[in-house]
Amino acid sequence: MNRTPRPGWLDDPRNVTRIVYGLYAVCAALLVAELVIGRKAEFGIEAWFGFYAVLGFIAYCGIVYAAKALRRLVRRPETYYQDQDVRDE
Amino acid sequence: MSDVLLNPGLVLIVGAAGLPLLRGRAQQLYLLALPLLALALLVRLSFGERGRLSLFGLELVTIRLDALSFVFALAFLIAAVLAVIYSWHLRDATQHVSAVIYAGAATAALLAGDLITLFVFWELTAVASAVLIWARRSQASYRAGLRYLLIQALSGVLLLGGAVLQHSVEGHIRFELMALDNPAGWFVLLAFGIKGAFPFLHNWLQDSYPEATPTGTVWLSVYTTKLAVYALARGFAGTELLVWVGVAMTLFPVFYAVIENDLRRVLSYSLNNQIGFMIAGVGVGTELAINGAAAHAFAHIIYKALLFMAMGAVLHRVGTIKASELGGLHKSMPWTARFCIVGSASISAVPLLSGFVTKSMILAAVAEDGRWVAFALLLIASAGVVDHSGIKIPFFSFFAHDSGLRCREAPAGMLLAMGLAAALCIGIGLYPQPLYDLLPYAVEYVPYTASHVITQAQLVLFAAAAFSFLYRRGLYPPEIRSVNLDADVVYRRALPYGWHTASRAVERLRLTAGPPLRRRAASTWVATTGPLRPNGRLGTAWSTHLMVWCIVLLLGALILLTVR
Amino acid sequence: MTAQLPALQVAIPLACAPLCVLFRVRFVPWLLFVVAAVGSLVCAALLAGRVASEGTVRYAMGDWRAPAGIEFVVSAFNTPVLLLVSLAATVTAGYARRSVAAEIEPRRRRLLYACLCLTLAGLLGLAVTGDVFNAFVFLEISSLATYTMIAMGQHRRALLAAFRYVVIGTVGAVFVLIGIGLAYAVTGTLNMADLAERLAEGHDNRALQAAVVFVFVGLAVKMAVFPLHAWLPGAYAEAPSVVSTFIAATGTKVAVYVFCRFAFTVFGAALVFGVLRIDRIGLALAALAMLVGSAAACFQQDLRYLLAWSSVAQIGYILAGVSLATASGVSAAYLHLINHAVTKAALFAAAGLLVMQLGSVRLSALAGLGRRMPWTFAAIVVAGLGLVGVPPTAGFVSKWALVTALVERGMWPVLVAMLASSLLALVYVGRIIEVVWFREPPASAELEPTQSPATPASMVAAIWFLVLLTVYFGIDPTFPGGLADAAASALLGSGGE
Amino acid sequence: MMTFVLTNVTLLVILIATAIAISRMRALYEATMLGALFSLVTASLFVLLDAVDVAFTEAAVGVGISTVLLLGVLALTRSREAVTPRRRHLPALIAVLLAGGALGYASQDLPAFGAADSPVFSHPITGTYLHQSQEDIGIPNTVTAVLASYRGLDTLGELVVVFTAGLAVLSLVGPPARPEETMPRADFHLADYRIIRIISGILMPFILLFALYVLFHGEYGPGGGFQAGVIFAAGFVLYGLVFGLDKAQRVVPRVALRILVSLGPLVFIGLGLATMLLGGQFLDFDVLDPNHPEEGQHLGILLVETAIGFTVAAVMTTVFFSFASRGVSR
Repeated sequence: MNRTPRPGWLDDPRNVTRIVYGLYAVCAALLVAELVIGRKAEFGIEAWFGFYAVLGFIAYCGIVYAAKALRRLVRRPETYYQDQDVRDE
Repeated sequence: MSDVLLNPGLVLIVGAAGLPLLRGRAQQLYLLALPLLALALLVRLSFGERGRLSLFGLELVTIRLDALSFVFALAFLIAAVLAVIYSWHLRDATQHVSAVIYAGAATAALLAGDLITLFVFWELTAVASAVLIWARRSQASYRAGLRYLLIQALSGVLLLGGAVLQHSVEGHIRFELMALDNPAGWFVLLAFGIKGAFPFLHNWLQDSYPEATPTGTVWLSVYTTKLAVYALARGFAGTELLVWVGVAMTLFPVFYAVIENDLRRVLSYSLNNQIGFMIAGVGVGTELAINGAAAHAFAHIIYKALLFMAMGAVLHRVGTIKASELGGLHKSMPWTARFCIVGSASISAVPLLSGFVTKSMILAAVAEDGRWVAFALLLIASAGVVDHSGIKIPFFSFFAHDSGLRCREAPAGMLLAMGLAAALCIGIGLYPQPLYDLLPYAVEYVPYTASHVITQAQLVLFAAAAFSFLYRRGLYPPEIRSVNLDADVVYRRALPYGWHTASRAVERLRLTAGPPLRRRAASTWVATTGPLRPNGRLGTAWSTHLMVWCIVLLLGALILLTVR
Repeated sequence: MTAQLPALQVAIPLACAPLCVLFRVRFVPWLLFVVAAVGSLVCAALLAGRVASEGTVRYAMGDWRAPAGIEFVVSAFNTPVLLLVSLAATVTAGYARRSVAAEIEPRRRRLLYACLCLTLAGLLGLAVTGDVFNAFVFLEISSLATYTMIAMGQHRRALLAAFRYVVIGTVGAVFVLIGIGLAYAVTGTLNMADLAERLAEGHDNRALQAAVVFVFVGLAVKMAVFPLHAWLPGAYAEAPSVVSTFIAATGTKVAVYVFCRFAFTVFGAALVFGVLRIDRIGLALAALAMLVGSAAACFQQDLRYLLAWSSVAQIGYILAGVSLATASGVSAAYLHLINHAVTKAALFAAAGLLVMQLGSVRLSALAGLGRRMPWTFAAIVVAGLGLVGVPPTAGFVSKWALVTALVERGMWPVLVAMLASSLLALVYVGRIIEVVWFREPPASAELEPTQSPATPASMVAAIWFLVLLTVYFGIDPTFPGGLADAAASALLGSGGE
Repeated sequence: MMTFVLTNVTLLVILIATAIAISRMRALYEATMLGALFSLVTASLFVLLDAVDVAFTEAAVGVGISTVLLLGVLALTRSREAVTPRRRHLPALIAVLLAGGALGYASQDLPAFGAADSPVFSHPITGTYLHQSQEDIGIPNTVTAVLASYRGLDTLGELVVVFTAGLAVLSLVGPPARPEETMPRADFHLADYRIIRIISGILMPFILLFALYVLFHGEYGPGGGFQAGVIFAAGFVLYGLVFGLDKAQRVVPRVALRILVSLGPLVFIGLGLATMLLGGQFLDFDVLDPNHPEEGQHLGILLVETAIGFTVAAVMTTVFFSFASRGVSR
């Protein structure tokens, strides 16, 4: 994927930054490729330029934020079920 | 009669009996030989029905081999070989025996041509796999295993009920496409739904898989749910309901996976979500969709096993699998990390890997069928897959901040199994045609079009970019030790809690009227089961007085009730 | 000589009993029991062959033609019982040598063997006789001998259990006798075939109806039908291992057969199930027995008590099949009777072996022993799965037959009770498995095997013979299924034989 | 007719009164004695019903030997019953009413007492037993004919029941103690009374002779093996009571008792097997004397009665000795 796990090399934060910027560059390249090569689409909205890119980004952020909200709802201490289990003994 | 024994599943089940007799190296070799033998038998077996038995006038077809069952059986047995290699280091005959029986039972269930045979092996998978959970020998795993076994047994009972109903309504017990216009179909669908982890029936999966042994989870991840996918594809292909069940299944586990701390539980949620894709495909039910579901199941078995193997290896070496305690392991376990990344990329459907060539078939089938809402929701779920399985699993275990944990690389057997699985992932991704040739229907689908590659790469990489963006801004939810409520809260907490609350309310009501009910509420369980306990009113040795009294009462009751 | 088989069937074990008392040499009483068991097995097998080829065999005692004399009747409905009882005796005989040597003090051994012979003779006589009063006499012989054997258990609790059984069993026997007396007063005859002929009419005779009720209640005690089951857990769990193995396989089962014989071929199904509707009561009690028995088994702390309570539930299954009074129901009951006898005998035999080696079968004492005694516990697990009804054990086959029979008559509540009971069975068998294989052995050294002798091969062989038989009957149920079907059609087909 | 009814009613009233008295009694010695009275009244009722054989058995067993055995047991335990909780009285009463009600309900449809057209009288086997037996077996007492020949298997069964009871006592209480193990006459000092000693000494031969008479006269009048065995046993019990267990054991040693206990069933079954070997059915006495079947029947019945007599006597004596030696041993 986007990083080679070579021990030591990743410990340097600058290298990590480099990887991240590399990732952004590849993303940009893909948008350019879509412009140049073009693609098929089945539904109306899907045909818009950069639909998949935007979907990927937005959906991801949406999921993460939704999950954060969910966490507020469902989070319990790790021992939540344990006392229950003990009592049933 | 004798061709009953040609069943590859039966080879495993019967062969497992020999395991406890062997020790050491001989046991290992025998263990490896069993799935290979079954594989050879499966490949040499021609399509058709055989192994007919007659039981109380019921016609059983114990082996029905056709394209659909063949592709699943092949995947099951390949996975069995991998899992055996993976557990090469293990010296625990109990686990080996139950794992092999489990694999054999699942394979035999695939081949079942009637509901009774299916039920028999359906229950056998449940019992054998429960042992894999118990084999971890902790209190938590014991309780989780018990819950697992109960719900699996319930599934079996429902299936049996469906079989009986079908026999009484339609007069046969063949397992073929079923209709939902009679109760038999609903019973069977519910049975399959439990094993397939439908929403609200799913919780046994996330509850039990993380409690199994490191190797046991690998076995578990392969069989139970995929058996359900197969059964649904066989019995309920094209059922509209399943499309929406599938879509729901792809979506809701995603959120849980983001905030879950136990990485094997993350994988369990991810497993649930992947099953959703397959079930949606089954629900669409076109040739392309069924092909997609089968192909995706095949690929999924391998990369999901690979991911569980990697996490199992970490658990084996480090002793914990909580994301909040891991990190930086790529220095200690470089090969495990690499294989894990291959698996993660596969499940995220990165081009050139197996997920890419199979999942897209399902999406294409959904789109072709004109279901754009489902299509959009599945795309969103795909972005979620990138998060929890594609990034979260490898990132928090092998990278992220260095937790300071240092350990040895995984044992050779584990590495070999992971390597083989990774090679299969890459092989299928690069050269999908052999897999396509195995599928139930002729395949015209071409995965590698420029359009497809670009769109999929955009989806995946922009999702990854979003992750790096959020993570570096500190917006990504941190890993926290916690338990997250799921549907299991209903039976693990809400029901008992509701009971306590309700009884406390009643107590408050009656506080003025009589003695406090609080103690009674607390000891309700004791009170209801008390009479049954060895010293309880019913369970104790009755006095002769009471016994004689019972006889005479029965006599009197009978005279009054019956004689006229 | 083959003409004399029905008499020899009972005479051989009966003659062995007094001989057991006479001889002092150590192994002779055991040898006599072996002779009795094997002899009766041979007789039963030959008789079964004759019945299959020639139909019903009748034997007039003392050459007095019935109804003046007593006759023995061997037909399809009792050959399964004869085979079962004598087979159980033969396996028990193999098992007995070492087990008795370990559990019973030398002075009492020959008495125990004599009582085993007497029980065997009594049960066989009960199965083979065609005369109602003679049936009562054999019932007394088998019951008395059983009480005596139970009292020989290792603990003082055994005395109490035996005493309880004596009291309740005697009341049951008296009820049977009252029923027989009433039937005699109404008809003037004691011969079963003759009775059936004379009872075909006049169903509204109140004395006759009371006779049916008395016989049913009396036999319900011997069958251990809930709520008359209370003698059973103590009796099975406290008796010497040989005894619990033998009577768990045979005692209640023969009582069920006797009930079938009385209901279908003496009083007639039209009276018992048509006019009196004993079937409804039977089904209700059966459903209760299934639920209560299994639920109580879940809470037991002692393996043998657990098994005994499970027997209470299993009797419920059998009674449910009989109470349906259809061919498929009775056939299923017979099948379950055979299968459960084999399974439960295996379990009690295994428990006996554990008692001998460990001194106790409290579940807490068994923790983590699965690895140390794999063969014994593997047998318990396989047979336990048979109790649950997991395929491919015999339990599955007969439960399936029972389910089919219940569905046929539309008895949904009983079906639900049965499925619930099976789930509970899964729980109690699961408890055994969990304790034995997945718990750490207790740390204290005092729970080590008392003198950890080598496991006696004869006992293990007997246990595994029964276990493999369970599995075999599960895979290929043609033999017991054929017997059961023939028995059901013999009972229902001709009405009065 | 009137006197007959009156007698019956009176006896029944006595019977019920005795039963109620027993159920309310806490002192067990007294209850035992009243139990004997109960048996005696029952025996009288049997006589009135013309069932003389049954009456004889009831008198010998119920009044005689079982009372002695109960007393022997009481010597080993406390002689007062623990008090039953009062709340149990009501359920017990309901139970009795239910069972009695069931029987009473059933008796409504039973044939009238002594009716000539009742099924039992009109059934052909009654005729067979009453008339045909004179030709087949040729002994005047049809009860003995039915008992020993027509339904010989039942009698064998009953003998085995007695034998099993003996085994039960042997296994529970243990065999009688050896004479040297018993403490000399700790409780039994009746021999100090000269009158008792001499009278019982004189009585002994007569008791045994009477037992033999009952045994061999069974074919012609009331009596037979069971009654004779009990009378034998009564003789030994009396001897043991008066002269002490050790002396009694010198008369009938333990080994002899053990052999005699098993001898009866063995002879009976052996006789059945012998008839089989001679070509007949099991217990078919005709074949014992092929030329004269009735002679064969006589012989068979005699052997059977003797076997019964010996075993019953031996079992009863063993039971008494076992209980009694529990009291005096150690």
